[in-house]
Amino acid sequence: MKQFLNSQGLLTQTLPELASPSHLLQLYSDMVTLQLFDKKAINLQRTGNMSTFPPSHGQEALFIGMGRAMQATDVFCPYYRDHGTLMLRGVPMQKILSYWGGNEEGSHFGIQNQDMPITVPIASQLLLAAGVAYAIKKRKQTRAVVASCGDGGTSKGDFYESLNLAGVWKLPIVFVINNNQWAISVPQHAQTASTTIAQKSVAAGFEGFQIDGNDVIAVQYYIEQALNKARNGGGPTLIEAITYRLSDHTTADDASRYQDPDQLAQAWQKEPLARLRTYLKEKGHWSAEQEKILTEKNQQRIQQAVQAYLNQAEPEPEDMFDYLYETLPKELVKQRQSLRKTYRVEA
Amino acid sequence: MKQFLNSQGLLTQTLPELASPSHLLQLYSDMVTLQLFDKKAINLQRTGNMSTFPPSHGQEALFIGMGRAMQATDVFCPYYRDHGTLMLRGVPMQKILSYWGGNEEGSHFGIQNQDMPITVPIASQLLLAAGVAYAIKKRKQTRAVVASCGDGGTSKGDFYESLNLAGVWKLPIVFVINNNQWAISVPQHAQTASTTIAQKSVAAGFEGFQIDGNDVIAVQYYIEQALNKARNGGGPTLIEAITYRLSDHTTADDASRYQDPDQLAQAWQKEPLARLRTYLKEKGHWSAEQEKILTEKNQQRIQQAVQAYLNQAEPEPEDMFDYLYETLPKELVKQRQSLRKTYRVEA
Amino acid sequence: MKAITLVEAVNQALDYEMSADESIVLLGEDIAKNGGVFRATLDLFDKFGAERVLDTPLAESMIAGIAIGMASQGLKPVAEFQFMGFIYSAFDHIISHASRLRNRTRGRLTCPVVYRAPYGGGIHAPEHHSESTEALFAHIPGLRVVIPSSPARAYGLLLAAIRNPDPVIFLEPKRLYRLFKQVVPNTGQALPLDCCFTLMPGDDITLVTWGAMVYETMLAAKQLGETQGIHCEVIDVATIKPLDMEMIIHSVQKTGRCIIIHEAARNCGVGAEIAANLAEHALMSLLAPVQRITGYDTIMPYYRLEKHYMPSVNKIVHTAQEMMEFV
Amino acid sequence: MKAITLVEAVNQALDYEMSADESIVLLGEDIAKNGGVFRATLDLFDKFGAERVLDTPLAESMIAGIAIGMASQGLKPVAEFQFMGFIYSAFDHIISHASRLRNRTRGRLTCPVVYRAPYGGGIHAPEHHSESTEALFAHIPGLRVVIPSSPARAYGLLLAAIRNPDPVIFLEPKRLYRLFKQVVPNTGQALPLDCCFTLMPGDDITLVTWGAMVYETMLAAKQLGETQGIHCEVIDVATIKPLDMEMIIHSVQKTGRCIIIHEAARNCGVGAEIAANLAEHALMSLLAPVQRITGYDTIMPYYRLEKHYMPSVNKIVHTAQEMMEFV
Ligand SMILES: Cc1ncc(C[n+]2csc(CCOP(=O)(O)OP(=O)(O)O)c2C)c(N)n1
Ligand SMILES: Cc1ncc(C[n+]2csc(CCOP(=O)(O)OP(=O)(O)O)c2C)c(N)n1
Ligand SMILES: [Mg+2]
Ligand SMILES: [Mg+2]
Repeated sequence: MKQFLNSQGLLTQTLPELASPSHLLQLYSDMVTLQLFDKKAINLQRTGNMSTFPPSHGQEALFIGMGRAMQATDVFCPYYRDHGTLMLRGVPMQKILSYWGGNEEGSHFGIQNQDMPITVPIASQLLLAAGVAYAIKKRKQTRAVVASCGDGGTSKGDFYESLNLAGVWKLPIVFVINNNQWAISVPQHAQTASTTIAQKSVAAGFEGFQIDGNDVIAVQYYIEQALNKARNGGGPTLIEAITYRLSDHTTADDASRYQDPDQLAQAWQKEPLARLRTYLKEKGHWSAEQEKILTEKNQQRIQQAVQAYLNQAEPEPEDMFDYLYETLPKELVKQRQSLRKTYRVEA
Repeated sequence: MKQFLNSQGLLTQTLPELASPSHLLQLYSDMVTLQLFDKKAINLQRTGNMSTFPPSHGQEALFIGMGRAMQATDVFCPYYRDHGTLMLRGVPMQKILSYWGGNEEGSHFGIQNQDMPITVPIASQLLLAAGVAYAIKKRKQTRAVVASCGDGGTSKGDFYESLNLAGVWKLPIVFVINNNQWAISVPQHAQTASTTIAQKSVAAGFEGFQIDGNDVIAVQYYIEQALNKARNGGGPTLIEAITYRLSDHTTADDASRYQDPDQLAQAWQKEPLARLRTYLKEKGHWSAEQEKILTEKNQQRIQQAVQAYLNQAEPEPEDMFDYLYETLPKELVKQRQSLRKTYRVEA
Repeated sequence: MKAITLVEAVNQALDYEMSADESIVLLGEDIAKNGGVFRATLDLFDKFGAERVLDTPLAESMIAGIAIGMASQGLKPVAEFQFMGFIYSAFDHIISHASRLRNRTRGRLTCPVVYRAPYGGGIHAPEHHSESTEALFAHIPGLRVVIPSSPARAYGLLLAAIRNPDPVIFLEPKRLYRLFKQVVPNTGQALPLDCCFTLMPGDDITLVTWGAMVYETMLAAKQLGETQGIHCEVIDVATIKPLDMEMIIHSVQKTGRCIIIHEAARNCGVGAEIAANLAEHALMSLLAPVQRITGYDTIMPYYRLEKHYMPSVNKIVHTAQEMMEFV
Repeated sequence: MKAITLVEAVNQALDYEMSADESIVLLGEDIAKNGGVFRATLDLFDKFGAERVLDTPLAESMIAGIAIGMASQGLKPVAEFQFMGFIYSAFDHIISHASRLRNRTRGRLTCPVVYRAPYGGGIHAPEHHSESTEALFAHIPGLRVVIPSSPARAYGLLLAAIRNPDPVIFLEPKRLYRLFKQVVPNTGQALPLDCCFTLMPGDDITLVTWGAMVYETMLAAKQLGETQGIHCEVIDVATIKPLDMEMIIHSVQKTGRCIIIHEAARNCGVGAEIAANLAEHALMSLLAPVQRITGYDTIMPYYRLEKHYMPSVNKIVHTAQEMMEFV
């Protein structure tokens, strides 16, 4: 398992160039933002202002490192837990809230962006991603694709079909698996007998390896490496990031039904923020005072997004027709009118 | 690549116990039968008495060795090219002809048998097979499943999903891949970048290996070994049998459109019957005279099956209703009557 | 006896039949320790053990396919798809194998599988969690499609589905999972799989519906009866395939009017089949054109708009009134 | 100019449009060197090269999924499924993504994909090679479904499908691939994707059909006209989704009678949607109940019996006669 910073906040190999103090502060700050955002989102759910939400807790290093590893022109194909990365891709917090708040505006992203929207059917994004990668390759662009997926998702045929194609077409793509040990209530050892997920790339004939997904430096560094390789014609890489889901699967789940509390307590020891904080403090780059300022700044930013989310107008009912086709077929024009009428009558 | 008998008919390791002279003669005879059967079937197709047929040429050793490796109580989940094995499972030739001759009676098999029918959608049989294997395991029976598939089929998600489940549930199943180098016109290297198909089992955490699929002894021996392991709780095995499709994909195909004649000529050097014949002759177990008798005996047997096939009554139109449900829903009873009426009117 | 919810009735039926029949196995995602994301399989893992209540790896094609293999060996698998929206990758196995195994082998092998899935909208779920595409299965020969709309019918129809020797798609309207309770005696009494249920008799209009829309339809029928003296006959189709057209035609011959209400998209929905049958077999009884009140031919919107997508009580009432005025 | 077959017309359209538009790529199994198992892509690999004519690994879910990814980047993929019977494992991608990408992202990303597949029976093919399940796609919002029935319409509709910025399911009746020829000028002229084609005018009965059944329907219509003076109006629906009901209703208002003919199974087939629409919008014009002549609700049998499964000229003629006698 590749790693720079272990759970005690100690280096296990020389830091890479990217790990300047200012950049480490940035990564730390990103993780704090994500953690605070998630707490707020859970809160919105508990107070009836959002329906379901999949928290990032315990996986912040992965989501942030992955986001920072990508270039703007790369293409991200996320899974539903990847909003931390999407935020670094430029998607406003308000849009993330809109998405989980039941509004397609959230998938529009509100910015010019070729990233895929969140893809709910597990592992299906990996095939979309392979198609994107082919388009990039065909046009001889120096861009690459990051395709993200959970450990449970590696049991789906789409995972393998995508890996296999990426191998044989030598596609510019990096598969990043968030192995957070659980697929809802199903532990990783009940998903597969393969010792690692990384070794699944053997079936597709290309490189795969494990990284410490709680070490944000390792995450950024190794995904960057793999992206460079991909952009330069070196083909695909499978990266298994070892994390732990330090929360319920989503707000609709109750992990205490199936999770051993000891295992959870142990996993907390490896939590990603603490180790970087320890390291930064150790090196004199971080103080309680700074933490407080950072938290406050974030709280403000998040609060603004939440307000914007809560204040935003409800979508128009006709919206469900207006993006279905470029040109709405005439039968649907009639249905749209009828919806309008019903809506008026009922309003 | 595991092997006993190489393409020159020379031993490359000590023969296993099963390879008694009488058994080798049996295997040889089985292969001759299959080869002659296939020629006849192609002939039936050319003369308009059958619609499509997928020949076994170049893969006789695999189909026969696989059939001889299984015990009667095992379950076979074939793919569409596996009629050679099905014949050894007890399915009469006439039924094979019926199947390719467009009559469901061919899938009934005409015998009491739990083997799956031929499964046309590629690789789907592998999941059916895993389910069969689970039933066997749950009931603690000492039986095992052979699930067969082509090289092209290993690109389908179903292949991987089945392997993955077999690994994690430790199912009593042997996956046998007929790597005949082609999926219709698509060569194996265009299917996958993995050096071998055998290594794909790494993704599922269990053993996989290559055998010489043109060496009928190796085929029977290693599949037997894997079946024994499976029956005794040792879990799944993936066996990649290296063969070559020495024919068109089916009678509907024209391999000269895409195949290099040199490659084909080379492959003929490794053909499975010649090497065993050479070996048997060398050892004094075989003569031209015996070959003649064998051929004649087979021709007779095949001719009988063909006659029975040609003479058999056409299925009744209502048959299409009669096995749909255990109890035909009343709406379908009406449709069945209407079919009967139409049939009478048109006849 | 305690009244139970629809999802509890599903659980009760599974429990009853698993106790009675050793060959039943359950499989799906998160159905064991977790008891299913809707708790339909609650406690069954503890009661029947890991060999009969199987958490599978996350793969729907696999779930569908292995269930068929199990069934061919005489087990009776009841497979859960976590949501109907995730059933599509299992289509190949359902269409190509489950529905065909008996026919293909002329009865040598059979496929007594039940595929369960929570279906329909209205619970503010994320995208893909509110599908109602029962029409896709209704088009496939060899399948049965069953949709209960009350705890009692969930219990009786699920028992029937499990006992039926052919594959059954069993769709559970998740909006009704906990909406109301009924006393459901745990007697093991199954309901028939080939007839509709008349929930309310009436002479003026036949309202034909199924799934969660039974709820709105009953409210509308009551309102129409009480406030306007329009007496609706409400039919819960329940067994979508095979379709019991006889009962529907019989009712429409009496009332002369028919409204079909379903949540699924209109185009090529099951409502079309019912209306087509009426046009063929009850044309001369019709006093007004057959109406369909359905979901729009749009993608089920994210949840902010789902209430606008689904047929409402108002719309049923309004359409019924218009129909009574048609001359 | 040389007359060409339907499959040659498909090839001609692909060739024309690939020459005109760099962004088109073809993908599928055996479509490159081999030119497709029906030769629909013959010579295109030689002409346009390996980057634009792609033999994929054998995986239909993959073919469907990568096409969407390509399309999101502005390519225009035309993906071939070797036979419609192998499309089911691609359903998830077609239903969950292709049909929804535009809507889900409010137009930020679009999905200009054409999914081609040979469809229908009648060529004595093995099991799973004779499917006609167009109704499944017709039920899915966000898709278009197109079925040509002549070389000229194959050419013009395929051009339109490729140029259309939304996903199109393009089903080619394989029984017609080489059944007859037509002169099809290679002018790049597309046909509209939202209207039916009236192939024969008539006053007595409207015959509504599509795909290979157009062939039998035209034979029946000619026979009815010539031998019994029954004048049929024959409509080739061609664009199954969106359905041009206006033209059909218009015709039925004139004739007062309608027979719908399709090869697919009856229950929840596209014929049901058409009949339901007639029951809603043309009830008062109907002089006789709408009839459907369809495949049975059975699995398409192995080829010995396929002729008994499919609607015949006789059956159309017979039904039309009965309908004329209905009072
Ligand atoms: C195809 C499909 N099947 C089932 C689901 C329901 N589901 C949502 S999340 C989940 C578990 C996924 O686990 P994993 O891939 O490990 O990701 P994680 O949630 O742990 O990040 C399941 C089964 C789904 N979204 N898609
Ligand atoms: C799911 C599916 N897709 C496509 C086909 C059409 N098809 C029939 S055989 C074949 C090639 C199979 O190659 P392989 O698995 O290597 O087996 P082989 O024929 O070489 O023995 C294809 C694409 C099919 N039967 N099923
Ligand atoms: Mg996980
Ligand atoms: Mg092959």
